[in-house]
Formats: sequence, structure tokens, C-alpha cells
Amino acid sequence: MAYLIDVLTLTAILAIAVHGYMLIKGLGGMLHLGHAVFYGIGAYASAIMSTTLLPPGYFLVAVMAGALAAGLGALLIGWPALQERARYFMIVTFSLQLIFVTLVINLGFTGGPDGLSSIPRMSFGPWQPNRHWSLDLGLAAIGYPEIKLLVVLGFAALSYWFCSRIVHSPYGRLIRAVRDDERVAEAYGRDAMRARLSILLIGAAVTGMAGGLFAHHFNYVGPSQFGLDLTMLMLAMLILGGQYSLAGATFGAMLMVGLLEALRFVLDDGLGVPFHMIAHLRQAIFSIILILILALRPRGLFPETLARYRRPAAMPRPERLTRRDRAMEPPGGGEILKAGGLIKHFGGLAAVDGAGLSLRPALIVAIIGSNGAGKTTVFNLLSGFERADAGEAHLGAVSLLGRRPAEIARLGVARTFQDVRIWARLTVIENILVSRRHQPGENPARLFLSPRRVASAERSNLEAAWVVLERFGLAEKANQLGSDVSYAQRKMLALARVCAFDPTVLLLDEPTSGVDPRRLDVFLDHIRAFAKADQRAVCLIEHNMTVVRELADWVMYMDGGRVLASGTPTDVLGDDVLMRRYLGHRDPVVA
Amino acid sequence: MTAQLFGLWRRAAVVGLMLGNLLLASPLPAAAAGDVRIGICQSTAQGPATFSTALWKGAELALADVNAHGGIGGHPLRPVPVDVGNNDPAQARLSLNKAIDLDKITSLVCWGTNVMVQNGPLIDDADILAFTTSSGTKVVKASKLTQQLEAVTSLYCKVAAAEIKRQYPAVKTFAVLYVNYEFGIELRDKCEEEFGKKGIRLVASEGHPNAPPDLRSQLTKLIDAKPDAIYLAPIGGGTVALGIRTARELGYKGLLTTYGAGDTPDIYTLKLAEDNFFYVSHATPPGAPEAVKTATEQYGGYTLMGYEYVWLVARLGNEVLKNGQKLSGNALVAQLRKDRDIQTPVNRYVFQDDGYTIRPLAIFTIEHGARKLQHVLSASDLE
Amino acid sequence: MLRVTDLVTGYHSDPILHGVSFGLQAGSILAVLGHNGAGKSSLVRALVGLLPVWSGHIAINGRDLTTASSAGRIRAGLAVSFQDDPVFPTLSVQTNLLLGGFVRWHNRDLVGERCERVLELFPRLRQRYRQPAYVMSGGERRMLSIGMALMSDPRIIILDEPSTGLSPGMTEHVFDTIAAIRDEFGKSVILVEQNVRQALERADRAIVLKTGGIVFDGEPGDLAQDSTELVLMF
Amino acid sequence: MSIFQSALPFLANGLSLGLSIALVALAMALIWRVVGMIDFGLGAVYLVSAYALLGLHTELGFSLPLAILGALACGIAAAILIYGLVYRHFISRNAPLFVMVLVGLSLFLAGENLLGAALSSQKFYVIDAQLPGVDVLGTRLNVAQLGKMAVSLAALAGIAYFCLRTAPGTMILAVADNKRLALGVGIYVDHAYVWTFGLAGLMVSAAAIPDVAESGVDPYVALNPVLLALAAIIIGGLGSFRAPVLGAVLLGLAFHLAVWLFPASWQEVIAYGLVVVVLIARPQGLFGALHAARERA
Repeated sequence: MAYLIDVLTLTAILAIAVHGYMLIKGLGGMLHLGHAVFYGIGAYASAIMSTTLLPPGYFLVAVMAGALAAGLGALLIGWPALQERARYFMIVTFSLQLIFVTLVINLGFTGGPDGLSSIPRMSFGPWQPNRHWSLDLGLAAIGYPEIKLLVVLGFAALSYWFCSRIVHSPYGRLIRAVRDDERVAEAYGRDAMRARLSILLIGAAVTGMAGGLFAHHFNYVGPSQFGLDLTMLMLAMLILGGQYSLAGATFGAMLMVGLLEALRFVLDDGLGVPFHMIAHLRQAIFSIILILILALRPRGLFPETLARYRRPAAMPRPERLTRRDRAMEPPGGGEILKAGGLIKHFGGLAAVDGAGLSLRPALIVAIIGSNGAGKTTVFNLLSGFERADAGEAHLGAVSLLGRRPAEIARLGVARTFQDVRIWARLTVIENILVSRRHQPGENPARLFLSPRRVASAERSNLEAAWVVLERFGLAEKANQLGSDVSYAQRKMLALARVCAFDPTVLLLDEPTSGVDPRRLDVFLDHIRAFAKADQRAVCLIEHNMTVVRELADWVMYMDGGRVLASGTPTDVLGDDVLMRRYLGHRDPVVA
Repeated sequence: MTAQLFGLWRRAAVVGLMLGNLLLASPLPAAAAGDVRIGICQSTAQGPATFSTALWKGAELALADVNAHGGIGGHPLRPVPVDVGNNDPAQARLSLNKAIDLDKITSLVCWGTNVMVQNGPLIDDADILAFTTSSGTKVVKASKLTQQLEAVTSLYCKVAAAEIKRQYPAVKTFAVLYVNYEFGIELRDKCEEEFGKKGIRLVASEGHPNAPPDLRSQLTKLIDAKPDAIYLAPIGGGTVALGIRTARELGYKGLLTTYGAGDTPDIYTLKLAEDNFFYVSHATPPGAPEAVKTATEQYGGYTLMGYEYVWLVARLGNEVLKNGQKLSGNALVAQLRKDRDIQTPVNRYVFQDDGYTIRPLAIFTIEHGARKLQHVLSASDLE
Repeated sequence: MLRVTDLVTGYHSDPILHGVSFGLQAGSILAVLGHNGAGKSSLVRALVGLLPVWSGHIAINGRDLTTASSAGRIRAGLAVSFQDDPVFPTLSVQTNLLLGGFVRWHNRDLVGERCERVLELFPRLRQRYRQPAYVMSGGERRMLSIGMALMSDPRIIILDEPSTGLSPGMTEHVFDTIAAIRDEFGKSVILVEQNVRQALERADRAIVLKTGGIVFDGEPGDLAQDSTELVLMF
Repeated sequence: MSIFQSALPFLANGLSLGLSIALVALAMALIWRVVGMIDFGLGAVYLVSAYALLGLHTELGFSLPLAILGALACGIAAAILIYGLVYRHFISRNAPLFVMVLVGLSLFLAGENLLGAALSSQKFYVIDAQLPGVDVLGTRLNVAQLGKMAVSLAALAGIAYFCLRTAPGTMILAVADNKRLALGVGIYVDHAYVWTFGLAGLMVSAAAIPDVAESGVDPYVALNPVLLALAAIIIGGLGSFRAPVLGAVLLGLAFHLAVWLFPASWQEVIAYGLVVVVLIARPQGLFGALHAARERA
């Protein structure tokens, strides 16, 4: 049965490598075509450790060294490759894949073209078996290969546990959010680049571990073993099993190996293919099967497994939102956000041309104006999504301009987007969970170092999320994918999400556009509650004048990138000249 | 994506996996008991793929003969493919394990220095007789039961050097163009050594990837060193032809030479190879069976080895059985080394105990779209 | 001329337009009003065939085009000027115009003659004739885009927010041009706009979209006269 | 002999290698711009026309010019068929780039190995004598190389003319530039794609034929051209039709000057290293201005 054992051992090792691939490609969504490189780095590193640096018996250390080396490799590749231009990542990794083999052949310490031979067997301290080691258990004798298989299976189980811990943690959730829409993730104070890099590193490390195991399983590493075809094989495994599912990754590895091995028998004994064709045909059929899988089942056999959250029995009823009278004191004084002289040019066109605004707690300011008046651009400048050419913006004493979106968000300035932009492949409740701040579980290290703390934080986070969902009437939809709920519900979710983020300043970009008028009141209540109940400063861009009338304490009319007029809704909306202009009349108006 | 659809797919997948593993586990292929299985390697790598075909064609002929004459002790011989993929040792081990475990092969012919070296212990454990057509000197050191069928690099270089001394006395310096793999590098080093003994100095050497886009820069550099001869050390797969063509086009008039890798049909038909070029390879003496000779002309020099491999296994097997032993790698190897000096229908071999083999080699040139035997160096000449 | 009946469409799961019906008279301008998210651009995409029609019918001169491909609809006499990315950025103004007349390429003279008229209509384009479109200002691109729509000598021209991102002066000019298109070229125009007043001044008929349904369909004059009321109507 | 003189032959050879890569690079760039995929399937196309030439000339005994025409036709047909039978399915479901790359690669590998199985991986020659040539810059370039250089320069001019002057060409450009608007003016995008792949097929065959004439054909001949072509577009970028060609030339020079400066065993590392450096320093490619145009428009 040496054959079966060998096959199973290799399968387990490959499964671990594919786990790593799943983290990078499936969870992290990075187009990655050089996976064999990480595997190879791991294999070589641990081989070098075992053959030259370490005394015998330190198998585990060597394997960990492999993981470490692969992680470092990933860091070196990822740091430049992921800066702002993830779309080139695939080509970078592909080129590296092409170089790797030649590089290894040319380097000295990798044993050059001969590779590294006589890598010691797996050994634990004093237990250093030779090839014929065996343990007689009366009924059957267990030899080294069996032990090796068990060890590798142990590692596979470990890797599965480790990866699923990652996937189903707040950290994994964040990574998926970044995969879906990194800009929004930044709008919620997360550093997308760091998230990407970290998951790449973890995935590579897992793969490196597999490489280390391979080195000690096969006792030899050579250049020809880590070429493009290996990457293709692992990729086939991942795609077949389902790149978004850890079970899929594991299963894909088993299935693909099973398939390739089965082909030997089918071609030789089954079909009696001409002898000298068999090797080529195995490759060909493998490739064709891969195409078929991609055509028939692009998402693989297993779908992404989404955590289903159960609604707590005793829900605190959301306090009834009472329509108090709006505070009518004129602006000025007590303001938390003040911006002025903002200027932004696109090409020749001045999108924002000296606009400014000032926001105060519990005050709702509405910006109106025709399309292209520069309303959204003002939001983009304030939230760091566009760099202002000139002007100033302060949150309290802190200047906002020139900061990255994530920083600004962390300072407490949150915004929504005109095109809703919720994380479509997160469930509704996950959208809320990700948005909430101060989650220790977002730090992958903490997941394993202080699991209790993470768990408790997650528990309270979950309770809070349910409250929010209740409050916005989304609790029924909690476990549905963001992409599966209706437009109005997505709009509502966007509000709920920004509320969950608990900012001090809220910038709402057309929060009610496209909303069924019958639902409108609900939206109005919530927005009003932001300001009045939660004492937040709210600024919204709005076209629907009914909404403006209803909500706004203060209205700013923008045109040509400037604020032409501002005042109470009645003042502004009552001003017929302004309104005529708003509707497209171009007769001069004194600002 | 409805749940039951997924369920369906998963079930399909499970069945597939079961099927796969079942096939792995099942002794089904070994069912046709009685026949004697012999492993023959296959490769998809450029170069090896070519001569693996040749090897098989030769084996095919021998199998027909042998089985017509009762195989081994009345049991027919049956070939088993051993897929070494892209000459990848790990892939090779998997295939080899299958062949040993399920097909119960009694012998093997394979190549690729790393492939053989890394799987040497496996061969010994499995107690099978292995022949290698690799020229690597390390190969037989890794396994007691492995015998070199091919001449080793050092021998190739030695013969080439001698031939140059004899035929081209003017040559005082040479350069090597080698494939940047373990094998090419070994060939470079051995030739530097062997040529050196004959007072021919290595003046330059350049490496190239397997299947290079072109060799112009490498050869320009070599030719700048003004060597009297250039030794081509690729794995094969048309690189020899490319080397010859490029060298000539770059105006190199000197001697070009190579080893068995040049012994492929694409060289036979290469007009450019007809002047000032020779290679060292295995002879097909006039006495050899017609079928073998024609097949060799068609598929190249490795056809012989395929033929001789099967022939040898059959002979040894029958002897072993005659001595009342049962077929095993150890028995076969013992027999092989006991007989030591064996004359196959084609060649005379001296199988040494250290696994190396003294075998006749021949000097060939190309003429009128075919290889032309210059002269043969019999095993005894080389002893 | 053009008749749309009970048009329902939307993106993957949720409908954007639920049951929109209206007609367009030959040689007239129909203003389609409503603010963001009202479904205006979905209507445009559905008319041009970029968005599958879930139910309802679209017909030009009685010929049903509900299932026709966009290429088919253009050939049936529809032309469109999109709101965003309205031109081929890296191609020259000349090539852009030629492409506008793509469906008439078999008739070289017509294309040439069209080209001339467009250049008369927008002299600015003549100066830019050989330059790539991306070097032009927003306004120039808008003119080019409208010009392209004219090139195929269509029966009906759909203009999606032609005044987006234009300076007041430019907007005036564009709207005058639209009027010219009706009066001189004798085309029917579907004018999707936010600049309500300017649209209404030129339009012969107007419909107001709100959250995927039509809330007003009639003479511009019948729309509320008081600006504030009108604004609130949206 | 001065350093500079000693470099000349390497420059000449680098140039010729570069220009022979340029054809495939141009084809790949065209597909990338119009269809938005990196098409490794071109490797299969390359193999088809290579073996077609061999079959027509040596097996069926066609005269060389005739065989060449036949091979070109086969190449075009193959490219269009691959699109119609395989890619169209994925494009219509707008499959992500990653999937398209995988499909292309698999097609290529399948083709390679099927040929290996069917026709063995032996090398065959169409011309087995020494090709005539001329001395340039202290080296000697044969007619096949000169042919390649001429063809790729011609192709560069040809494709520019085709795209800017002919109806289908303009159609292709339009789709590449703004797909939605292309639909909006009544272009059948599918036709544009067929033209694109046909054109790519033509260029790839035009690259394959002289290669085959020069150094014969086996199932592995397509690998280098395709990989080098990809590297070339990465270096050059997609900004214009010139960009990939310049990229290819630069790569060719890198390949040969690397050997001039270092031991040849480092050739690939240095050449592909250049690719990675360019990617990190200038992801849009050295001569690429396309994105600028896109963003401004």
C-alpha cells in the first residue's frame, strides 16, 4: 500500500497548500498566479534549515522556518505589488513564477540545478527514524510511511482549523469586505492595503508550511518541482473545489489527485491508449477538464459558507422615535466641522470653486443644487476621496485635508455613497458587523493570542448589530446577502451601516434617492434620529425638496462649485429666483 | 444556486473521489496475473519526450519477439507506463510507487539524473532491477539495483576527446554550450576533464535554458573565444540542431560535436550537420535485427536501448528461473553481474558490479539525410 | 412615432421601472424629468437595448422592437447620446463622427453630407477635427456626442442629460441646438433632463418620472407654474 | 575591439529577437485592448499554423508559398474557432480576467500535449539547409530573421492602417475604446471580436511561419513566443500599437545584452527581472498612455 499512502500523503500536503491559495485568492480576492513560488520558498527554506543549520530532530522548527520564509517572500512581493495597483498583481506573480525556477538553478545555496538531496526524515527530538523503522503493534506493524502520513494529516487538520478560524473571524469578515469594495472599507476607517498584505502573508505562510512538509516527505527539493504546472495544478484544485470555501479547497485537492491517478488506470488498463501517448494525454485531459469546470461550474463545487446568525430571543425594543420640534437656532458657534475656500479642478473644469460649510451637533444641513454643482465633490474632499487643490477643513482642531479616507473616518467623519455601495457578498448583518469600530478580532494575531477577548467583543458587537438591524427594520433580512435584498433595503442598510459606525459627523449623499415615497417617512425618521437623538452633525445632499423641507434645519444652495445661498428651508426654498435658477433658469443671481 | 443542486454536485464529486480512490486501492490492474510486468518511463518534458518514444518503439519490437518465444518461463512480458511528467522526481515517485505496488513490476528502465537519484532507495526497497539511460555518474551510486545502460558523461567525453585527437589533430581548444540543468553542467565539467587529459583546453562555456528561444548570444560569446571545437551539451529536443544552425550562420567554421542527444532523426535530415560535425552514440552493427535497424533510423539511437532492455530482462529472467530462484530485483541484478559480459542481438556489454557499464560506442557523421557510422569502439576497446 | 407601453425593467433582482407608458410624436421634443434615482437613465438604457425589458413593449412606427438587439434598434432609426462617457476618448473627432453614422456606412455620400451639417451645427468641432476626443472640454465632448447621434440620420434621438457638467452659457447653447435639431433636422427628441425649466421651455410634451413611475404626462404648460411647487413636485 | 564594437552583434540579434516577439505581442495586445483578456490560447493558434505549414509542405507536398498561405488561413481559422467555441461562452457571461487567463492557458497546454500524443514530440524541419543571410553589425542574420523583422514592421504599419482606415478596423477600435457607446452606435460587438481574433490569428501565424522555417516545429515551439510576448506587453504597455512593439524590442535587447554582460545562465532571470522591475516602477508600461486617456475622458 506504499502507493496509496504516498498518494494520500501528497494529497494532504497539497491540500494545505491549497488552503493557503484559498486565503489569498478566495478570501482575499487577489488574482495570484505564482503560488508554486511560495510553496517552493517554503520547501527550500526548511530543507536548508534541516540539512545545514539545524541539528537532527528539529523537524517542526524547520517546517515553521519554511512558513516564515514564505511569509517574508510574500511581504517582499506584496509590498510593491499591492500598492494602489492590485490589478497588476496577477502579472507580477506570473512573472515571478516564470523567473523562480531559473533563479533557483542559478543560486548557490539552493544546490543549483541538483537541488538539495538527503533532507532528513521527519523526526521529533530523539525519535529519528531510518527508512526501515517500524513499530510492531502485534496485529500490524506501523512503518515510517504510516507515521509520516499521520503527521501530515495532523498538519492538514491543523491548517484547516487555523484557516477556518481566520475565515470565520471578524478579521476574515473584514478581508471579505475589502475584497468586495475596498474604497468603502476605507470609508469605514480600515486600511485596505494592510488587510490585503496581511492575508497574503498568512496565505503564503500556510503554503510555505506545506512546502516544508513536502521537503521532508520527499527528502529532496529541486528546481523543476516548483514550475508553472504546479501552480496550474493547485489552481485547478482550488477552482474545482470552490475558491470561496475551505472545504472546497480541501476537497478539490483530493478530487483532483484522485482524478489524475484514476487517469493512469483509465488510459492504460481501461482504454488501452497507445503506450507512448499516456503521459501526454494525462496532461491534455487534465487541462480540458479544467476548462469544463470553469465553463460549467465557475464557482466550484462548494459555495462560500456564510455564518448564519440567530436573532436573540429578548431583543431590546428600539426606542420609539418621537418627532420633536427641530432646534431652530442659527448656525455659528459650537460647530465641530468647518470647511472653507475648498477648490477642486478636474482638467479645465472647476468642480468646486471656493465652497465651504459648517456643521454642528444635532443640526441637519442640506445641500441642494443641480447636477454638476459640485455637491458630491465637496463630500469627496471632506472624506479624503479627492485631494483638494486649495481650501481648509477642520474637525474641531484637526485639519482633514491631505489625510487618507481611513484616517478621516477614524476621526469620526462618516459618509454614504450616492450609488449605495454596500458589500454585496457579505450578509446584511455582516455589513453592520464590519462597520462597527473597535473590534479586537480584526487583528489576526489576537484571534489566537487572546481568543476570549475576541469572542466577548464579538458577542457584544453582535448584540449591538441586532439592535441596529431592529431599529432599521432589517432584522428579517439579517442573513441574506447584500446583493439579494431590494434597492430600498440596500439604501436602508447603507444608513444602518453608517449609524453602526457611530460617527460624530455624517455626510449623506442622496440618502433617499430612488426610495419608494411610501417608505420615505421611515428614512426621514432615522436621519432625524441621527441628529436629534444621537446628537450627531448631519449633512445631506438631496434633490427631493419634500425631504429637504421635512428634515433640514439649514439649507445650502450650491451652483458652479460655489455656495450661492444658505438659510432656513423656508428662506431658500421660498426664494423664487433661486428656485427658478435651480430648475435651470440662468438669469444672474446675487450670491 | 439552489441547495439541492449543490447537494447533487457534491454527491457527484464524492462519487468521483470514491471512484478515484477505489481505482487506486483496487488490485484490478494486477488481475491478469501470470504475466511479468516491466516498467518503462514516459516523459512530457522537451527532449526526454522524444527519446522516450524511441525507447518504447524499441521495447515494443523486443516484446513481440520475447513473447513469441514464451516470454519468461512461459509468462508473457507486459509493459507498464511510468509517467515522470516534466522529469519531476516527485511525480516520478508517485508513478513508480503505483507501478511497484499495483502492477508489481520486476524491472524498470528510466532516465533523468534527479529522477533516478532521488528514487534510488525506493528501487532498492522494492527489489526491482532498474536500468537507466541517463548519463549521470551519480545515478548508480544511489541504488544497488540500478545498472547504467547508457554510457556515462565521462565516457562520452573521453570517446569524443579520443576521436578528436585521432581525426582532428589541429583542435587544441574547445568550448561547451550546455543546458543549464544538472546534466548539462556535469557534461561540461567531465568534458573539461577528459578533453584536458588529451591536451584540449576549455576556453569558454555558456549555459542556456532547456528549449531556448535562440542561442545566438551564447554562441556569439563562445565564438569570440575562438575555440577549435564546440561541444553541444543539451538534453535534446532540437536544441542540437538549433546550435549547429546558429553556429554555422554566425560563420563558425570549426568542429561541432555532441553526444547521444544528437542521435535523433531531426539531426539525420539536417543538411547543415553534414560537414565538420560528429557525435558519439550507440552503434547498430550490421548483425542487428533488420526491424531494429529500421526502427533506429526512424526514431533514433534510444530505440536500441528499449530493445536491449527488454531483451536483457527476458534473458536474465529465464536464467534466474532456470536456477530455481524466483524473479526479484536482487536475483536479476546478481545474474546480470554474474554473467557480466553479455552479447545482446545488438551489442556487447560489460556490466560492472559498481553499476557502471562498459558498452560499445560509435562515432557518427551525417551524410545524405542519414547518419553514417564512422567506426565502432567496442566494449573491449573502452575497457 | 415611438410608443412605450407598460415597460418594466431593472437590474438583476429589483425592478427600477414598474410599468411606464408614453408616446412620442414625430418632430417633437419629449422632456423626461425627474431627479436622480427616479429611473431616467434606466429608461434610456432600456430604450437603447442595453437593459433587458422584463415586460411591456417598445415600438417605432408600429414596428415592435421589444426584443431587438441594440444594434437592431439603432438600425430601426434610434440614436442616443449617453450622459457619461458619451464619446470614444482615444479616437479623433472625425472618427467619432464617422462611427456615429456607423449604420449608414454603406451610403458614403449621406455620411459625408451628414458630417458637413454636423460641423456647421458645431463649428467648434471643425477646429478639433483631427484631435483625439479626450483632449476636449466637457462641453465640446457633449457637442460631439450629439453630433454623433445625428450622423446616423435617425428618426428619434435620445439625449441623456445633455447639460451635465456644462457651464451656463454652454447649457444654453446645447438647448438651442436641441431645438434646432427638431426644427432644422426634423427629428423627434427624447430629452432626459434635470434642468427642468430649460427643458420645458423647448419641450412639446413632458413626462415626470418619480421612483420608477410616471407622475405627470402632458403639456409643459400644465406643469405647475410656481417654481417652488414645481420643485416640490419632484 | 572596443567594448562598443563587441556589443554590436548582441544589439543586432537582440533587435531581431525583439521584432520577432513583437508580432505575437501585437496580437496579444490587440486582444487585451479589445476583448480585455490575456489570451494564452494564441499559443495553440501558433501551434496550429506551425504544424499546418509542416503538413502542407512536407506531407501534402504543396509549394512553400502555397503552404504559407494555407498556414496563415489555418491560423486565422483556429483563432476564430477558439473564440467562437470557447471564449464566447465565457465572455457572454462576462467571466473575470482571471478565469479567461486560466482558460487560455489550459487551451494552450491541451493543444501542446494533444500534439505531443498524436505526432510525438519529435522535431521536424521545413527547411533543413542553411538559410542564406547577410552580415549586419558583425553578426549574420538569416532570411527568416530578416523576414520576421520585415513582417513585424509591416504588421505594425498594416494594423495601424487597418484600424484607422478600414471599416472593420474602426469598429474594433470603437469597441476597444468604449464598448457601451459602440453598442449605442449600432456596432455588433460580436463581429468586432471575430475580426479581432482573426487579425490576431493572422499575426501569430505570420510569426510562427518564419520561426518554423528557421528552427523547425515540435509541440513546444509556442511556449517561448507566448511568454515573451506577454512580457513584452507588460514592459511596453498598451498605450498605442507602438508600445508593445517597443516593449518587445527592449525585451529582445535585454535577452541578448544580458548574455553580453553576464554568464548566459542568468539570461532569463535578468530578462524577466526587467519585467518585474517595470511592473513595480511603471505598471502602465513604459510607453503606455492609455489609462491617462481613459481617465481624462
